Amino acid sequence: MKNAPARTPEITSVLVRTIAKLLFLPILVTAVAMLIKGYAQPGDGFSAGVVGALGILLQYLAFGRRTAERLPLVGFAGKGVFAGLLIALLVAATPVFLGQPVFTHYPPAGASVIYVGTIELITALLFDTAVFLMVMGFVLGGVQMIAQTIADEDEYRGPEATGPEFDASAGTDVEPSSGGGRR
Amino acid sequence: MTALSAAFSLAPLLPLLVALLAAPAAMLAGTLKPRLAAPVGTAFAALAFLATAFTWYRGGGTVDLAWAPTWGMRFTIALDGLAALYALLATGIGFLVLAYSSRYLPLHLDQEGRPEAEGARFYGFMLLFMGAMVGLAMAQDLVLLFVFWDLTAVASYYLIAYDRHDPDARASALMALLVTGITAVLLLIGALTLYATYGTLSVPDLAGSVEPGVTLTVAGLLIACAALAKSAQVPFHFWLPRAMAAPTPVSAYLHSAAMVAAGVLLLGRVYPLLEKSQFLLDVLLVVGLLSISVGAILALTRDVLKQLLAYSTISQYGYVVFLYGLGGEYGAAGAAFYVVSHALAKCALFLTAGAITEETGEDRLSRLGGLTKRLPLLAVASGAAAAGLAALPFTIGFFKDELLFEAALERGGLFAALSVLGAALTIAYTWRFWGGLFLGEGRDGAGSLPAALVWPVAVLGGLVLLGGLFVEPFALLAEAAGAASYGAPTPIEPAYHLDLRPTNLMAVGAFALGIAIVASRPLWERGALAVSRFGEVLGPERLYEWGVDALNRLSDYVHRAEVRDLRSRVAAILLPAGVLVGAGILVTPTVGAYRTGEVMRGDFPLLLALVVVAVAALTTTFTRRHVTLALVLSGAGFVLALVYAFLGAPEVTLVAVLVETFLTLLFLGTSKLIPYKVLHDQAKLPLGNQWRRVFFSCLASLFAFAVAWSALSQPAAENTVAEEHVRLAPDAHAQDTVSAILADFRALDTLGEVTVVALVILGVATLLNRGRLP
Amino acid sequence: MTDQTLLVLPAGIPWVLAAVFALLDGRRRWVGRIAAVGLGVSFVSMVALALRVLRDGPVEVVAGNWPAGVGIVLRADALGVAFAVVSIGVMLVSLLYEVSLGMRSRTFPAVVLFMAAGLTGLFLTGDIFNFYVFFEVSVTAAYVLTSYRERDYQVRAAFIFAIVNLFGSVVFLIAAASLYHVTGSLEMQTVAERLGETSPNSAITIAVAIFVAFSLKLGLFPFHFWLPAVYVGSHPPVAAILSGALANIGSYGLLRFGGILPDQLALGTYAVLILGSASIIYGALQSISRSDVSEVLAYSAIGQAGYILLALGLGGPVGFSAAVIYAVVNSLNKALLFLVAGLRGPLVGAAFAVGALSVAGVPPAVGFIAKIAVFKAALAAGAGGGTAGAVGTVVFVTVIFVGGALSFVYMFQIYQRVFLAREPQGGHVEKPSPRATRALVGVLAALVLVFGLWPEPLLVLGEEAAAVLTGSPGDVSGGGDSP
Amino acid sequence: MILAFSLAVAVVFGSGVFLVIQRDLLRVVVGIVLISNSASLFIVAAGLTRGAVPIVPLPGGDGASASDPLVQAMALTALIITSSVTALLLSLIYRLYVSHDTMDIEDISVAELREAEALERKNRPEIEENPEKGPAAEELEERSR
Repeated sequence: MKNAPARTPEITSVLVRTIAKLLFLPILVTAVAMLIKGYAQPGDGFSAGVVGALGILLQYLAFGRRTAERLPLVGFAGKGVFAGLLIALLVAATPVFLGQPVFTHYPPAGASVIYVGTIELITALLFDTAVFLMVMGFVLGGVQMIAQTIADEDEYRGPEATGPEFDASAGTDVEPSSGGGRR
Repeated sequence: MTALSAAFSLAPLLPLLVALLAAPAAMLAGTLKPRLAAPVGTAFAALAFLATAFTWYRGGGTVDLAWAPTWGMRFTIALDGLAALYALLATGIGFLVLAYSSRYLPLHLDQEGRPEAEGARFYGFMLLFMGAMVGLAMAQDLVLLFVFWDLTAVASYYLIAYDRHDPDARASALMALLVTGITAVLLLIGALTLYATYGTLSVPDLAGSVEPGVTLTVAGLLIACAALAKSAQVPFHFWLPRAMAAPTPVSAYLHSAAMVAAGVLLLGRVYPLLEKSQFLLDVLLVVGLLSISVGAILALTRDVLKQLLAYSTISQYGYVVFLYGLGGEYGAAGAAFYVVSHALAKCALFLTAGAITEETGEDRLSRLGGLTKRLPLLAVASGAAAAGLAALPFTIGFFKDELLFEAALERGGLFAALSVLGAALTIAYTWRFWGGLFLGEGRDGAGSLPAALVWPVAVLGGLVLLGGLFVEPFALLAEAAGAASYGAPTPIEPAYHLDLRPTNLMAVGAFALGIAIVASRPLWERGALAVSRFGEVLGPERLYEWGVDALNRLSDYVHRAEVRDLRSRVAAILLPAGVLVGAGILVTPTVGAYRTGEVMRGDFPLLLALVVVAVAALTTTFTRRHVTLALVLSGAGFVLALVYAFLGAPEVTLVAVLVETFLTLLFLGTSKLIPYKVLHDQAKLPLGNQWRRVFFSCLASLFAFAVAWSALSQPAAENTVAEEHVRLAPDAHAQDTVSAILADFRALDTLGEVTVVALVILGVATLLNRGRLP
Repeated sequence: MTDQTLLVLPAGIPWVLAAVFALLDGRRRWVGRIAAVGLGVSFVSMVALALRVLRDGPVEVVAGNWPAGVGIVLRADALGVAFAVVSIGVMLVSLLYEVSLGMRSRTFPAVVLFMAAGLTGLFLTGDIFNFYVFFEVSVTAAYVLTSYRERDYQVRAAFIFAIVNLFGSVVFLIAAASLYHVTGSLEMQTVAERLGETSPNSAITIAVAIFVAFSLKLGLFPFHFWLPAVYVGSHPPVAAILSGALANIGSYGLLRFGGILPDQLALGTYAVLILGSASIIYGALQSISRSDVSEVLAYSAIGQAGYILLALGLGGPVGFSAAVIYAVVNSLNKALLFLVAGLRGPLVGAAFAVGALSVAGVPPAVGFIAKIAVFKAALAAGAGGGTAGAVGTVVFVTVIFVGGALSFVYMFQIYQRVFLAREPQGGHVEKPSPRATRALVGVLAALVLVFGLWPEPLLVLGEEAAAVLTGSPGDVSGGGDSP
Repeated sequence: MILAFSLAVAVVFGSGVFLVIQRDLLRVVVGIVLISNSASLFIVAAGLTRGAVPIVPLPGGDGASASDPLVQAMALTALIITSSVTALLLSLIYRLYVSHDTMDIEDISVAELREAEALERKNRPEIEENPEKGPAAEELEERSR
């Protein structure tokens, strides 16, 4: 892949851009559908997250990093992971404060569920949404960091990148009071 | 009223409390003001002595508290005769030694160029030593005894290594710690063996219940081993002369009232157990005799003052062990009496040696002599002590030999003869020490020793003489101690008898023989030196050094054999894993345990997919280019997804496809990070010896195959919880059971899983982005 | 406070805090401090839970309010809380240590908190697959921690650590799936009950797989090859966490799954005993001539793990309680020693000496209690066993004795070389470490002494934990399945 | 089919191990991925019921006719965990590359041994008097050439 130079960059990019633009919304819709219909059909927060992330990745490929990261919330992907985790933990922990075991979902078994269209409003869905957020954030964040690192590498390849070298004979630590490990 | 009586019942704790508080008090005082450590420490030692004497005067007593009831360990301490004797020695001599140190230590520190503040450390450990000795003396529970036992070892370690900048001091301290510390574990094993059989750790209880037999012999032997090592008896004696690297007051204390005394204290404590086995008593006899002779002969050859005294100690404690080995009431009480009289004399002689070295700067007999005129008081005081050691009449020492002779006579003529010979040797080396220091040609002029270096010697010398005139109090104490060991009253009645009873004849014989030995020095000197050289070449000290060195070399050797490169680290783990599985399969019946399972018509696509997976996996092993490798890998992954689909697992299929896509992207992205040239060179590298790798991976395959096949061959369980899941899915408001499991039944797993995901992004951010999240 | 709240708090607090702290810069002093406070609260709640368990027996909750087995069973019994308390304690001290030294990474507090959550969950879960998940949470955090400070050797250590442990967790995963296949359940007690009815063939391979997985984790000979590189390379508090907290997974797993697979373990007793003895001797031998403190400690860890395995193999109430006591004491020792290894200044040598005494089994340091425990196990194994039992007792007592003797040699050789000779003599004085850090280590050393002088809590914990394994668990109380 | 699955698991596992003990860092990671794949395959195979997709209402009406949903959930969890950890491994090898400027484990091992020996020489000067013990790093370097 990496050795295959795009022979006709203009045409490729125009084609890709068009397709990417066309596919963007449908992909996101698919992802959301996978998420909320997960209780009836295969698919859950994880799959939805990856699909959603792949949709956005396509924008990366087509429009480049700068443009893609301007999409709403994409710039906060890494932080989204932890926002998702907090929501998930909230779902897990709330019942404890209500005197129930962890992860008791509401409404409980047998109780009727409020529907919004065909979507069931249950706390398990909230949990799945959290997972969705996290996975999407993870994929996007990971890719962003790799892209960032590649960019940095291209910009500057030098000794700084290797960090402080180990020097056993001198025994002087660059970092003060790190002391431990090998001296 | 009840509170008061409760307080009274705890009264026997008093000596121990005071003794244990001494060390922290002195340390604290020393930290606040270095000058304060000595007076505070000395005062506490005096206080501990008074507390012990007072409590003993009040009748002693026992305190028995729960310590670790789960294991039947009790905090039982008692101030019986034996405890009182040793506690009084430890605190009394401790007081004198500390008083001596208050002057000696500043001189010593000054010589070594160390700050005065280091003194606190000295007093701290000396008093810890004292506290541990008091505890050891009073402890009745074997584990509690072990605690104090090791505490003395720790204290002595730091005291011997007090001059820690000196490699010799460090090596000596290590030797003392290793010899006494490792043998101490034997005491523990012995105690636990007894506990396993008799269900108690209390010495009095054990004394009542043990029966002669293998258990007792083994346990007794282990305990005796620990005791003999601590008392520096042959063949563990070598650490004691080396321990002379410590400052002189430490040596004085170590030899007279603490460390070495602890060994015979233990013998006295467990004597009720030991005496039930004649074999154990015989062991003590032999070891005692050996130590008497080896110690005495080597003492006759040493030139360094403290070395001479150290070997003399080995020999003297040999007597004590010998006395215990002789058995009977004279043995038990005589041993106790012997310890007291030896302690007073030996401490005085050590302090003399220290004072003289301070005064003259010399520590060798050959360079000293004729000091009587310069240090008349010291000469007289140490003369009294030396006379005591040599068992001359009108000293307390006379009675110690009287008791020895009496006990030996009870046992038979041979032992009597041996004890006379031993006494004569003692006279010879004591004469050598004192005569060598104070007689002969010497420089004139008044000495300039500070009083604090002399008066403790004078007090001790005075006590030795006093004991020769009024032996009653010492005898009473020894009788009480003997009674505690022997389990019955042990009247010893030492007194001067002006008649021709055998003991008197033996004493006269010993004096005569002693004078003969001194006079005939040229005759035997060569022989004694030869013995000493033989010991240096082939003795246990050499064995110890050889052992430590061999261990280090063996360790180096093993370390070089250790797998230390990255790749082999992984491979090396596979080998034992494979061997273990193989062993596991070998020990279980195999007939009928492994099934091939039937292949149905509908299974062919699945089978085909499995074959493709296997082929793709194998292909990865010889793909050279990285990009191709990533593609083959993802190919394998996609076919696996197909397998999942055939198995009726669409969710897994979906996720597997997505995960493979993601992984492929990752691999390609990573290979973008690394310059093409590096990767290319890497791909071109010669593969090296692949057969080893093939072997290891085949082994791993077999491991996986065995585990997988043996598990899959088992019929799947009935009533799986999964059926419950399917049944309960509607209750979770779900139709897709897998989703219900992930988000509801086992949501905790999913939470954990996404936590891993979160951790990974955190880790990647740490590694690539200095911890900043995108 | 209800039992289920108490059961959830120790893992929940660090988990939530970790998610929050991941977004903050851990290098800021207040972040580290609050993280430490949070972990401290978690520790306190863990201690409260432990007291509760010791007083009234196990506490059980089923997540999601489902029947046990359908939902994940969380169960705090004496065995779990013993390990959880000591692991969280060690992590707390290590975190405080790093806070007082000054954090060098944004992510350090968050990762430590995640690991605390993972470890606590692992010790408190009663479900095999959930165990695997928490296992992964803890080790993933450990991979990140190992590379902390990102020196060459630390990155290298992290890589070795990750590769070997991934291998181990895959092996465990396979074992877990096999257990499910043959028993149809993932709930530990149900699995244990049903496993007795299945054929020994798969059970023995499962047992081997589990043994391999946890031996890898614990670093037993001959699965230890990764261990020296990792422990030597890591920053002191990280090494303390790895050896004092994370390695507990190994001992805990062996004990817990040893309890699930008792019949199979009986077959492999000889293997366990031999490997345990080999570890003791091998680790000790390797340590003797090592010249670096952390290297000595690393190899010593192999030997110390051997004692735990030996006690486990000796089995019975005495053996199991010895294994638990040894594991707990070993965690304390290793945490203390690794932390001290990175410090300079007054009292540091004394703290190391306390740890050295403890490893060598010298009272009043707590190590002698652990030594007594294994000696008792060895002696008990021979009781009533006739000649074979007596021979076994002699052999194992000898092994323990020799191992102990060697530990004397290596601990004090290195102590003399590094600490005793180097303490300030006037003249050249090294810059001492911060006072707070040294005080922290001092507290740990004091703890080692206190438990040596008053071992009763430790003994009760060991006794109760062994009771869990020998199949006389107390009544399950509390619990969520009774709404 | 039991044998077929077992063989497939074994082959994938073995290939993974083969790659893990290669010299190339990237291959090591590929090996780890394969090893984890074999575990997922095994998990799914362990629920070898091949029933209907476990979505209610089931055609057979009860849980026994569905393919085991629990193993699927387990496989999913395991898949996700191992694949995300792979991402961590990849960034680790990138860091290894940055600090050692190589993708070859042998080079890294040599560097490691050199450091160990330098440390040893520093701590124990007496070793240098003992020339028969040549540095192990040299040996390894020779071997890897």
